[in-house]
Amino acid sequence: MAVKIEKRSGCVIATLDGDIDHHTAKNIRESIDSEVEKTKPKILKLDFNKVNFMDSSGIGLIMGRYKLMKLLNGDLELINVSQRIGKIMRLSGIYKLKKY
Amino acid sequence: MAVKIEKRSGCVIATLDGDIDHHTAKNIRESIDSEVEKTKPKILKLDFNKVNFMDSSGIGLIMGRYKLMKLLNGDLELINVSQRIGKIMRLSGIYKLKKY
Amino acid sequence: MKIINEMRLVFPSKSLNESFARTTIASFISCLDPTISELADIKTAVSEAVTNSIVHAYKETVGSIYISSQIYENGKITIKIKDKGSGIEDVKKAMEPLFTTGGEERAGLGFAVMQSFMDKIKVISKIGKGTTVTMEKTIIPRVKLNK
Amino acid sequence: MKIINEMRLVFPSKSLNESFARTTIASFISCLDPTISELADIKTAVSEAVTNSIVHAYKETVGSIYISSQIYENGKITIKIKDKGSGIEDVKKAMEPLFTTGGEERAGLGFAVMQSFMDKIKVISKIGKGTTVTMEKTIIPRVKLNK
Ligand SMILES: Nc1ncnc2c1ncn2[C@@H]1O[C@H](COP(=O)(O)OP(=O)(O)O)[C@@H](O)[C@H]1O
Ligand SMILES: Nc1ncnc2c1ncn2[C@@H]1O[C@H](COP(=O)(O)OP(=O)(O)O)[C@@H](O)[C@H]1O
Repeated sequence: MAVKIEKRSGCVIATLDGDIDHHTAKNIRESIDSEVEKTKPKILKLDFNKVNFMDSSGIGLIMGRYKLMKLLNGDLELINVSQRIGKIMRLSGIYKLKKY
Repeated sequence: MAVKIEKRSGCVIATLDGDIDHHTAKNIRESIDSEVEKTKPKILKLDFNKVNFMDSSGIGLIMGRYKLMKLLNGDLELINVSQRIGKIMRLSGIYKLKKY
Repeated sequence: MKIINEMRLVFPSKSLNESFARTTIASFISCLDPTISELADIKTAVSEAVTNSIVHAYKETVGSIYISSQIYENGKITIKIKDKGSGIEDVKKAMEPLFTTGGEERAGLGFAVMQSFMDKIKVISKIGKGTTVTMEKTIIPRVKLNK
Repeated sequence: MKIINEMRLVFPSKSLNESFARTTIASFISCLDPTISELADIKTAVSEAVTNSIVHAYKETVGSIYISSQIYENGKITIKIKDKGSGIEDVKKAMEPLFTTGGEERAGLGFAVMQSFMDKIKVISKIGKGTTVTMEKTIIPRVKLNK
């Protein structure tokens, strides 16, 4: 699992690559949070384009980042969610937090 | 594992695809031999281009086809042998049977 | 119904084995030629159960996780994931969506995923003894199964 | 030397498990980030030992095959493959290249491959009791191993 962090005009974009599970979530979380706490962006975008696998640890990861962004009066956006990963996203009710 | 058999002017070409082990060798052997015994080609070509894995069951498969082609006064040719599979070919001494 | 293949696997409750466990199950059931979506469902359910043993059952320690699986002639797959960890006090409550004792970063959705992605799930647990999760899913075999 | 991960696997001696066994070992050692060639060596050696248990040890029957593996801190991998089958009368002779009791389609190169592709191999066998093959290979870890 790798995570690439980019900054772009008030945005932080985290591109996730590989499997998201409890083992890999820790690293991803730390990389994202350290950047977000430093930059305090308006929007945090999580890019799932290269994610092959995600279990409910990934949902925990998203919920945690959602709360963090609310604290900072910012927004969270999920982009490039594949059908395969969409299934667990829908089950989690995460789409009800806001429209994506 | 799949094997595709083609005939071309005195030649039988068997394109192997996937893993060659004791489990898959039986099928490959049967497909090749039934064609060779019917066609009695001058040359049997085994194409390893799409072979990801091969253990010594593959060497047994090659030796067996070599003997069969000798019986028919024909020749065996191995084509597109990758470096990875080349290692077990070299260890087997199969290259000493003839120059490839 | 006849069992056509089976396996048993034991490994320590280290988080790097979450991917090892689901990859092994994926390889084991590959003879049924599952669809990408069937495969993803089963890998996810296994990942949830194994993660629970690592995160909750053996919270501060490392213990053994036991997986066994059978494939039946009709395409039924059974998977049992067992630990000898803390056990669950109230299984019914634990299985409610969003319930978690795992803190901030756990979604409380592990059991919900297992229930929704598999055909059947049974949980047996005893405080101080451990937990066994048994799951079942039937895949319509798309290839002839021989031997 | 400290063990950083280990596993045990049991499955029946059916030929479709030849690929299951080598895929599982490949997944288990992936945390060491082996090169393609190191991975191919280990998969091939495992395939040879497992095939021998299927073809020779449990010739006319189906029995259990037991694999256990350890990964050490320094990148050493040990793999043990055990059967309770026929056993080998003369291990030294069996290990000679080209020796086979398996007829036409066996090359008699299984042990030669294990010896050449792994750093060490030890074979213990008893007629009527079974055979244990223990192999070892050290991979220079290319990633930091944590947990
Ligand atoms: N193997 C287990 N051993 C002990 N407790 C468990 C186990 N599996 C689940 N639990 C308990 O059930 C709760 C709900 O589990 P789950 O639905 O998977 O969500 P999560 O893992 O996100 O907490 C856990 O928080 C934990 O209290
Ligand atoms: N697990 C085993 N149980 C019984 N006999 C075995 C076992 N492994 C190897 N042998 C014996 O050793 C011989 C040589 O094995 P090997 O070098 O792997 O070549 P092959 O499998 O092609 O015969 C086999 O033909 C068989 O007689």
